[in-house]
Amino acid sequence: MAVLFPEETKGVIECVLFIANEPVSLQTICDIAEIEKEDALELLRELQEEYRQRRRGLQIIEIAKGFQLCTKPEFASYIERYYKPQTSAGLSKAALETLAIVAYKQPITRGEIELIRGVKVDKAIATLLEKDLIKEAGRKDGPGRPVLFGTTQDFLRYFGLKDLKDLPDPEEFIVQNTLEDEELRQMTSE
Amino acid sequence: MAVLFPEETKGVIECVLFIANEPVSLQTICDIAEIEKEDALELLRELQEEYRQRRRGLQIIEIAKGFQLCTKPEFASYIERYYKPQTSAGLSKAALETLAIVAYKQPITRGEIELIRGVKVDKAIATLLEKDLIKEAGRKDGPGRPVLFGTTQDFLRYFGLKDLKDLPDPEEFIVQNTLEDEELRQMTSE
Amino acid sequence: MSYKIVLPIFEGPFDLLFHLIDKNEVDIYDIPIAKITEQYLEYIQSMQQLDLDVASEFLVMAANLLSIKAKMLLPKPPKEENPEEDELGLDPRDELVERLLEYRKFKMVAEHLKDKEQVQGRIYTRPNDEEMYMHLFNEENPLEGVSIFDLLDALKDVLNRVDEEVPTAREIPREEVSIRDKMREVLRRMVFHTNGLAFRELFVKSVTRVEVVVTFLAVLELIKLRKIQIHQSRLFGEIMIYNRREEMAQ
Repeated sequence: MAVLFPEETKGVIECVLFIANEPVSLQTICDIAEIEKEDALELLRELQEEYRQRRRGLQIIEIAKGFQLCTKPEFASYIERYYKPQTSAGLSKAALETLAIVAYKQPITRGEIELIRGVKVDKAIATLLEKDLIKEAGRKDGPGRPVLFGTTQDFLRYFGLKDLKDLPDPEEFIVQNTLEDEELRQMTSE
Repeated sequence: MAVLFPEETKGVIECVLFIANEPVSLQTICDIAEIEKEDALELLRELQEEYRQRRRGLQIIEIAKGFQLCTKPEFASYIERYYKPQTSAGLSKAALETLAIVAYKQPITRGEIELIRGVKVDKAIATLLEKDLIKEAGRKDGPGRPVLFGTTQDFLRYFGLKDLKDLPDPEEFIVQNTLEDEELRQMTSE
Repeated sequence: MSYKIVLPIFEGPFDLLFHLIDKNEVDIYDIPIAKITEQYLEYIQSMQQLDLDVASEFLVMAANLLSIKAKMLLPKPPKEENPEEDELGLDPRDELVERLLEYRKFKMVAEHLKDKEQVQGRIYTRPNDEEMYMHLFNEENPLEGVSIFDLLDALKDVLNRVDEEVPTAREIPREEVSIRDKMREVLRRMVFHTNGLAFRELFVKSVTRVEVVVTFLAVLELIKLRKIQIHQSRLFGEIMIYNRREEMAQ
């Protein structure tokens, strides 16, 4: 360790990580604290360990582009409470069901959805289109070349899904769910 | 202490202070962490003390009727290497004097301020209004119904004050200053 | 003018008077009015010589000083029984002193504020991207409060209705893994993962698709029974399972 004042330098590093709204590269830290890379890395590791032992809400993570001071994931809901006013948009049951069908059966036409739901879905489709949850995804070959619908990027984002393969498998879910309904009822009534 | 999980709750408080863009009121902390005011205050004091003992770059200050996580002043030069804030020269003497009068005598009219300062204050008032350090606070009854001025939340923040009571008592202040002056005079004449 | 004179700038007549009182090291309660008035007028004169705008307030004060000076020269009225009241009550400087003292209070507070301003100017707060948080939590999220499980439920409802309409005979083998067992297993695993367990991890061991589904249902049930909670720190991030707060520190 060639750093003269390691304790103070850790303070400097902490300040820089705090003030930055993005990962800070090792090089930047070296430039600001005027230290060598290996020393910077050692101090960063120590600081990281300090944070780990403090067991508070913050942590120092190392990601591709550098180091970042950030909150721990388990506190996310509190941050949400701070930033989110109490509002609820919500979807109607009809829209939600339609969305579920589109999600699993896409690309799918309006007619096919109606066949499954057994009712008209014009309004639900309009709502979902308007809220950018589904989009037109080409046209089906065949008579009238009906529009095909698929889910959007926003849909994935709202559910925090990487891609559509992340959706739980509905087949198994459905079979099993019917089977276990009875048992569930017993458990919750216990 | 009626908080069941003080350690985790301190983590929650730390997170909120970290992600907030302004001082966080005690009430907000209570709402988010779902705790009582006195408990929140106790945990905040403990957290503040923890930060003091860590001797790193950050501190929790009480400012503008809230709490804020911020850097320590002695690290300013390092931070400015990374993050160049808009340089502000600070307030003029005229603006500071006018602000001092408004702070103690609010709500006060322009005329009353001029009486104390012995000069016109139009320019100072305009500057202070523009910087959101003072605001119009109603109108005074009487001829012409002149505008009354008061200080803002930003005023407290700008000067790092908890609340208006944090301002020194000018009477005591003067006695102390006069004493210091006297001592100084004696010292320099020795 | 070929030479440059640095003339101190005063905020007003009071400021100038204080400067003179300080310079002469005199007692504010006993201002030598003749001397101070003389210096005050000299200053105003030099301002005028430099073609500086002399604000009317300075001139008003000059007149005021001269008037006090004149009054001081008048013979004092005969002393009455209470000499103290005499001295304090009838001194022509009284009003000026009072105003000076009042002004001095704020002049000092202003200096105090200047110090505070300098300290505060060296303290930095985190420039949090409020917009980013707002966007994350607060954007028009039409799926507000809707979880992926609700989506599945919705699908189930539809398909159940379809099933009712088109009954199909299907033999369902008795399952050897019950939800209850799975729930216990999940809770047991949580004991060893106090810092959270990745949702995905729960399925690593599952051998059959049925087991996957049972595990999934067990998680749902545990959430419903408030035994565990689920967090996702960022979009597309890992879904983490935690013991509920109530259980955490036990």
